[in-house]
Amino acid sequence: MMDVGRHPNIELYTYSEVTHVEGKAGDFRVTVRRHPRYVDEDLCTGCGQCSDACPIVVPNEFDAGLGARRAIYSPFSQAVPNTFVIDRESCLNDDFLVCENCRKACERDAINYDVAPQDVTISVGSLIVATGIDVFDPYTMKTYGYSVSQNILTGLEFERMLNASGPTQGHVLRPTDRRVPKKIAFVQCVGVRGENDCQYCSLFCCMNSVKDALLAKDHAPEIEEITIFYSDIRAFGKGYESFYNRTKERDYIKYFKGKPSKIVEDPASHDLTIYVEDTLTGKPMEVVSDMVILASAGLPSSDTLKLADVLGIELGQDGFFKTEKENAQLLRSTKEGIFLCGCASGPEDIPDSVAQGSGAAAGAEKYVADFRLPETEEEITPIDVGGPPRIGVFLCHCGINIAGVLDIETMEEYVRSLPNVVHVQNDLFLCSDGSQKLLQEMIKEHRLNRVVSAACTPRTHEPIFQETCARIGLNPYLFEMVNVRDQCSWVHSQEPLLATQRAMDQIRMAVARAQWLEPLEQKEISVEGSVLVIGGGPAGIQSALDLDAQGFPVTLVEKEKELGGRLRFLDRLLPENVPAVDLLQRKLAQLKASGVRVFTETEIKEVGGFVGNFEVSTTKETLKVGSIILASGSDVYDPKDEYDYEKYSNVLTNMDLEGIFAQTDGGEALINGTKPKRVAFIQCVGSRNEDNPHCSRICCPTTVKQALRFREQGTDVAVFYRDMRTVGHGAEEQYRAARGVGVVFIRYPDDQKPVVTKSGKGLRIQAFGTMLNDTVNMEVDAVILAAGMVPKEPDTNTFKEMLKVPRSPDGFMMERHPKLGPVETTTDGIFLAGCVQSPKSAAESMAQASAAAGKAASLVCRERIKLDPTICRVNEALCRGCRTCVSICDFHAPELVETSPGIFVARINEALCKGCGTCAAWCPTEAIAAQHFTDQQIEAMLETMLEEGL
Amino acid sequence: MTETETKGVLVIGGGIAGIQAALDLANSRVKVYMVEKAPSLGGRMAQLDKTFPTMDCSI
Amino acid sequence: MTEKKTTAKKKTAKKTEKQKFVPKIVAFACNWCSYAGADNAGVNRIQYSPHFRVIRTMCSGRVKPAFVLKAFEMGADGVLVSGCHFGDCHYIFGNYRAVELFEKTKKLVHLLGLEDERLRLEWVSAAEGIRWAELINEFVDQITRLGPSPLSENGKKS
Amino acid sequence: MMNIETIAKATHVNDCLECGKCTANCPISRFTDAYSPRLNVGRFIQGYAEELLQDERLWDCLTCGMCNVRCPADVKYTEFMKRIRLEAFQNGREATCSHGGAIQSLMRIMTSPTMNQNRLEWVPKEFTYSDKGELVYFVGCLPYFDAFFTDLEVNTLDTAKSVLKILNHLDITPVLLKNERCCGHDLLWSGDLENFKKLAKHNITEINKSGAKRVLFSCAEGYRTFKLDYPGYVDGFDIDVVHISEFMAEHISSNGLKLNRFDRRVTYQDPCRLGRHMNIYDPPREVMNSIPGLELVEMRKNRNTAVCCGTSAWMNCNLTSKQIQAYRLKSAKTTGADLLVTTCPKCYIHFKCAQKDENISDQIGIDIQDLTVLTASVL
Repeated sequence: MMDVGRHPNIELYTYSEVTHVEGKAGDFRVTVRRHPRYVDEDLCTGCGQCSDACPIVVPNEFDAGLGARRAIYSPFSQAVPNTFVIDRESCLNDDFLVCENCRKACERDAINYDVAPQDVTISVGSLIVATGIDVFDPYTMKTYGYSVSQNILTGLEFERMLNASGPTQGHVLRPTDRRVPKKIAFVQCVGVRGENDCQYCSLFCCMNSVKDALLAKDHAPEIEEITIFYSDIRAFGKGYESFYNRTKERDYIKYFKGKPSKIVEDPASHDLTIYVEDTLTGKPMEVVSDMVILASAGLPSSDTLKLADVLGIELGQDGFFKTEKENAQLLRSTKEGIFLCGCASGPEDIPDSVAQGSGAAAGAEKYVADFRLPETEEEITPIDVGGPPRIGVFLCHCGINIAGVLDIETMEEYVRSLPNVVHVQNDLFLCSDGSQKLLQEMIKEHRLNRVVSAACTPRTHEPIFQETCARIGLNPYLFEMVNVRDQCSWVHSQEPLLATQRAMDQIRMAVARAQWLEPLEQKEISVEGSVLVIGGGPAGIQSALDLDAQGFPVTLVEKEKELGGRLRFLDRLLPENVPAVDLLQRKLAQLKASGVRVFTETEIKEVGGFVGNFEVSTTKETLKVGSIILASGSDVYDPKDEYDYEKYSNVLTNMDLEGIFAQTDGGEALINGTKPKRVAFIQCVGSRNEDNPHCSRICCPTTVKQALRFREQGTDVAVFYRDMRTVGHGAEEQYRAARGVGVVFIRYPDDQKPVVTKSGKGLRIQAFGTMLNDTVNMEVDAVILAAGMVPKEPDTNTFKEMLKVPRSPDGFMMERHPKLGPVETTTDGIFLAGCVQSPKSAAESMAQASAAAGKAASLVCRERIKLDPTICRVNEALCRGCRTCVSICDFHAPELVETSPGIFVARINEALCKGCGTCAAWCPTEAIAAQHFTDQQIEAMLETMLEEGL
Repeated sequence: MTETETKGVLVIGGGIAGIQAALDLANSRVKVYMVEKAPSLGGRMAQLDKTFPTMDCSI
Repeated sequence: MTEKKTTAKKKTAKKTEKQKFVPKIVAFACNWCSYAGADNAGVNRIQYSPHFRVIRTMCSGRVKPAFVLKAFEMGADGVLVSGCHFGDCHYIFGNYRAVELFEKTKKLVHLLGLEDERLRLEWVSAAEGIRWAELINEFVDQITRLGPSPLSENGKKS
Repeated sequence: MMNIETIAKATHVNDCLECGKCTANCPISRFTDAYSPRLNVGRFIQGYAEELLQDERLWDCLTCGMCNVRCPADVKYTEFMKRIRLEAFQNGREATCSHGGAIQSLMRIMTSPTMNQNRLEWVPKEFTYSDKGELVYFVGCLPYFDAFFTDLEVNTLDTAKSVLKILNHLDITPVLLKNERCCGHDLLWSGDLENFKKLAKHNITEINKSGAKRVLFSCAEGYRTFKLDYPGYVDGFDIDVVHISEFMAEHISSNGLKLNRFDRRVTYQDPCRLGRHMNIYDPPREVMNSIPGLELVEMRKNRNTAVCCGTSAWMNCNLTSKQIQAYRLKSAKTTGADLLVTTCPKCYIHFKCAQKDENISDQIGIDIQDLTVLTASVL
């Protein structure tokens, strides 16, 4: 978030909206209306004195109304920008009343009440819509009593309650009596999956409740029981099922299948009674709970309709923006040049939203590829920093934020007495432009070769100071920052003397460290401008096409004779039933027309090098590329003798059936030469079991799609399932449609798999059905096994070794971060696309492939990349070649090289090292230095801290 | 290069998806304009306490 | 504030400190989570004990036994190592490495006869300002109750 | 200011013939051309003593004593190094400490008079020991090494357990000191005399409290330090000091201690402190030779020409150290033995560390065991 605020290429218009758009793809003109904040962004330091002075208290939207804020406020503590804003709806100052408390409180005169909205016109090549999601307000739902009882919260409200910086500081408290509840109930699917509600599924609520159940107990161990009332637990994403399983092991969490009919509050005790059917006995029952959390649905963002009008794009039936259907492109709107990502086109979970953001960026980039900003750099003569340390220390008041608590004068006097300190100065706002210039002058005047500032946190301001130093040629790594605000004056304001003492100690430690700081040079490495895509399935093809559209040289390598991957064997694609073969033909045609070099029947032999400079030898030729996208796909689980799959020809998998459907050419599907009268599907074959605990995500939607197809030809269908996880755009609607046309859904318990036996020509299926709470027997002509996806072997392992990318516990390739880095890997420059990372539908694979393409593009669009110099370095004379560093580094940065015969020493690849310093901690002989966090620097702090006492 | 010659991308919405899109574009040396109706970036995700399965903090 | 006032104030502070034991605590905080968590406590103005000093490292995996032992050698009464929660590490498994190093350090500290409570490894995320504050308060209390380290005034390098 | 004359007198450096035999035999000089004992002596006696104090290579010397053995002029180079380092340390110079100085910290921490260690938790229940008695078994650093070198899987406490097993087997209940300190060997050899003396005094007090008249060592360094350096630097130490190899050899020859069969071919590493420093070459060999089936084969360089294990006092460990270790392990392997026995935990640790290099494991891979562990296994 902070990165956006600081990025030189991003212009940020917060508190603003798009009011008009004209033009076409490649040449849009957009009008943005900027609503006034009434607080000058350049002057405001986010100190909050204005807010303290404001007399108005209103509910805080950020805390879902559970907390309060003032009329002048910052929405939350890490807000970007951290400029405050006046909510003029609540503010007292208007034509009649004059309060002006905030204006008087502001030391920097940042507040001005007379600012009018401002229109800005910008010229863009493409647009990305990422308008997110709103939460359904259950206020109108009489049955659930949300409007009556304070002890009923929405999921989002509860989420704020759990947050340490939220309204209750993370304490779980029952709103009516502020006591920790003993029993909590979660009710799923509120406002969705119903005839009167939204028909879609909000996707994220199940896991959100599962997570919150776990968190609630962590926050309040007194909680005795948490019940989750659900219809289907949709733990579909990567790692979700095992997370869900872990919560099932907690004895205080109870999962209860059933949707409450109503929730009633006892007026005296404020306890809540939940009326629900006990589906085991078929009898109505009442569950009493102290608090109820409604997993409230996600709705299209409130401005969707208006924005659709302004942008000229269509909405789907569900009220979200409509995606481009013909090519199953989840990221494209119905108008060229306008892209969709995140929840704009329907509810998504976080990793998919993140991936879609990257994917939409890749698509949008095509229209502006000729307008890339130049990589400029000024030449600055470096200041000579040789000789003994000459340290300058700058103390910031931060208005009264620091100076109001700490005794700056005493500090200044004290700092003067520290060794090698040649200049000390204090300043009202050290970060202001004027003060930064002054700092530069002082560096020159006093020939400072080390600079220490005592101000706010280095996490936000170190880069600013470093840049100020660098601008006049002082190596930025000779700057050191002491956090005397966020970690001192703000948190010890009740004890100013002790706070001052602590500040002085921390400054002394920083000065001691500064003596050992070394100038570090940012190394640059060149970047090959080309990309290799491994795997020619839908994901690989999409990545290649996206990169080609932006003008990057791409090579696509496929092991098989033909391109297309699993797309070749599919019938129709979710969500819009596009024939797979049509899509593949179009994609292949695009590929042919593009500049992508395609090698089929080609395998990767060896991969060497690192980010920007990979050398890949294939069975055809050796390539030098800047980035690699791995899209090698997955396998379908082979049931072997499970359900006698290998024995009987009328036991099929979803994939087998796809093949049959694909060949019917619109006609009737025949199994063993005859049209089946009745078929049964068995879900979760090879998934969600002990051997393979993950959910394969695509099988439920596939089964529903195929069931509908059977119904079209009059075949009866029964589906034996555990939880129907119809995930993806339109899938839930199809599920409802399937029920509507008479598909029978029979839920079987997790631990009682159906049994299939031969019965004449057909098959007999026996299962325990939870609906009737009894054994169900059924004669069918064919059984279709919803076989899940498994990692492709041995390919996945081969690539793991070759690319040095780890595998997740589920066996698929591991992403950089399960939420925030779904397409990146631990190795810079290597990205994942499609099912190699986890099971996905073709459309989802292609969306993720675009994301991978976007990531690769932002790497190879640069000629050179700078390497962070705060990494580890080996002193080879001290290295014993013991391999300790090699074995502990997860980034494979150190490797042993033979410097002379039989002598191996470690060398750290600067492009791979992330600078964590773990290897330096493990090295037995001090051969590795963690630059900028060296042993001397850390020990100097320790010594000075403890030698002089506290 | 003057302003009129540059063409950027407009990102509407400063939640996690929009932020990701904007950063990727900006890192690809593309000019990005980000429009957010609220006073701060962050969207829904900023409101979440932690995210499963890793229980990372959301901000 | 005048020169005289400040000196006077400082003296009173020292006097009160002399009356009771004030522990010397070193807190190593990783840059991405714990240090950020401490910042978060600040942003939310959560008040907590000032009787500790922070050293920032990029990762908790950087904190080697030598740093901790050095601290105790130099007279620290308590040492806190803090990093990201599992799965949350900026460097994927750095905090797992921190645990391995910490286990080693812990055994050594135990052999030396220091109370096990003087050395702690804790996870604090960037959002857990409250947790950071509570942790510091709790640790300061714990060390205050234990009293000065048996090594505090001795064993220093000459 | 250092007293050049006193040092010269005590170490005979003025007698140097500049022949260079020392350098020719020095294991450090063999693997790095930047180090020469002769040159260091030369610098000292020809007016560059101050410069020598500043030299980082000063801390490279293993003080293994190979040069002393070879010197035709009886220059005591090892003693010379020790004294020079005391001076250098006084001047604020220090070695590069391995493991970030963690072990040095442990040693200095142990100078604390108020500490109360938990150092006897390793003792297995079946063994007996006492806090008062005739004989003290000085366990030394073994519990600390055991905790610190977990990744090397050296399990140094096996040595301590073996000693206890041997003693109990001989119906001896030794004294184990609850608050025994580091012997100070490493601090002394890295120049920290003040803390060395503190440790020595603590140990003497603890031993005196136990009423013991004899101290037994399973390590070569503690043995040397107690036998030579305690009397030399600290007053009031008058206790019999014995090494476990001497002790066992004595029991085998005079008390009829019988050991079981052990059918392996072994070779033996003479630790510098036990061999060249203390002239104990035969007792360990006597113990091994008394084990039926055991075939002892000597490395080409053995007894007073044995090559050092490559690192001393946890300082300046580097590529050269590793090369020395690899060299020595190769020698051990070429004897055809499949077990290398030593009588110093540090030799054991250093060799194990060198063996982490997988690239040359075919040349240096050999089992290593402490003599006490071997003996205890055949009781």
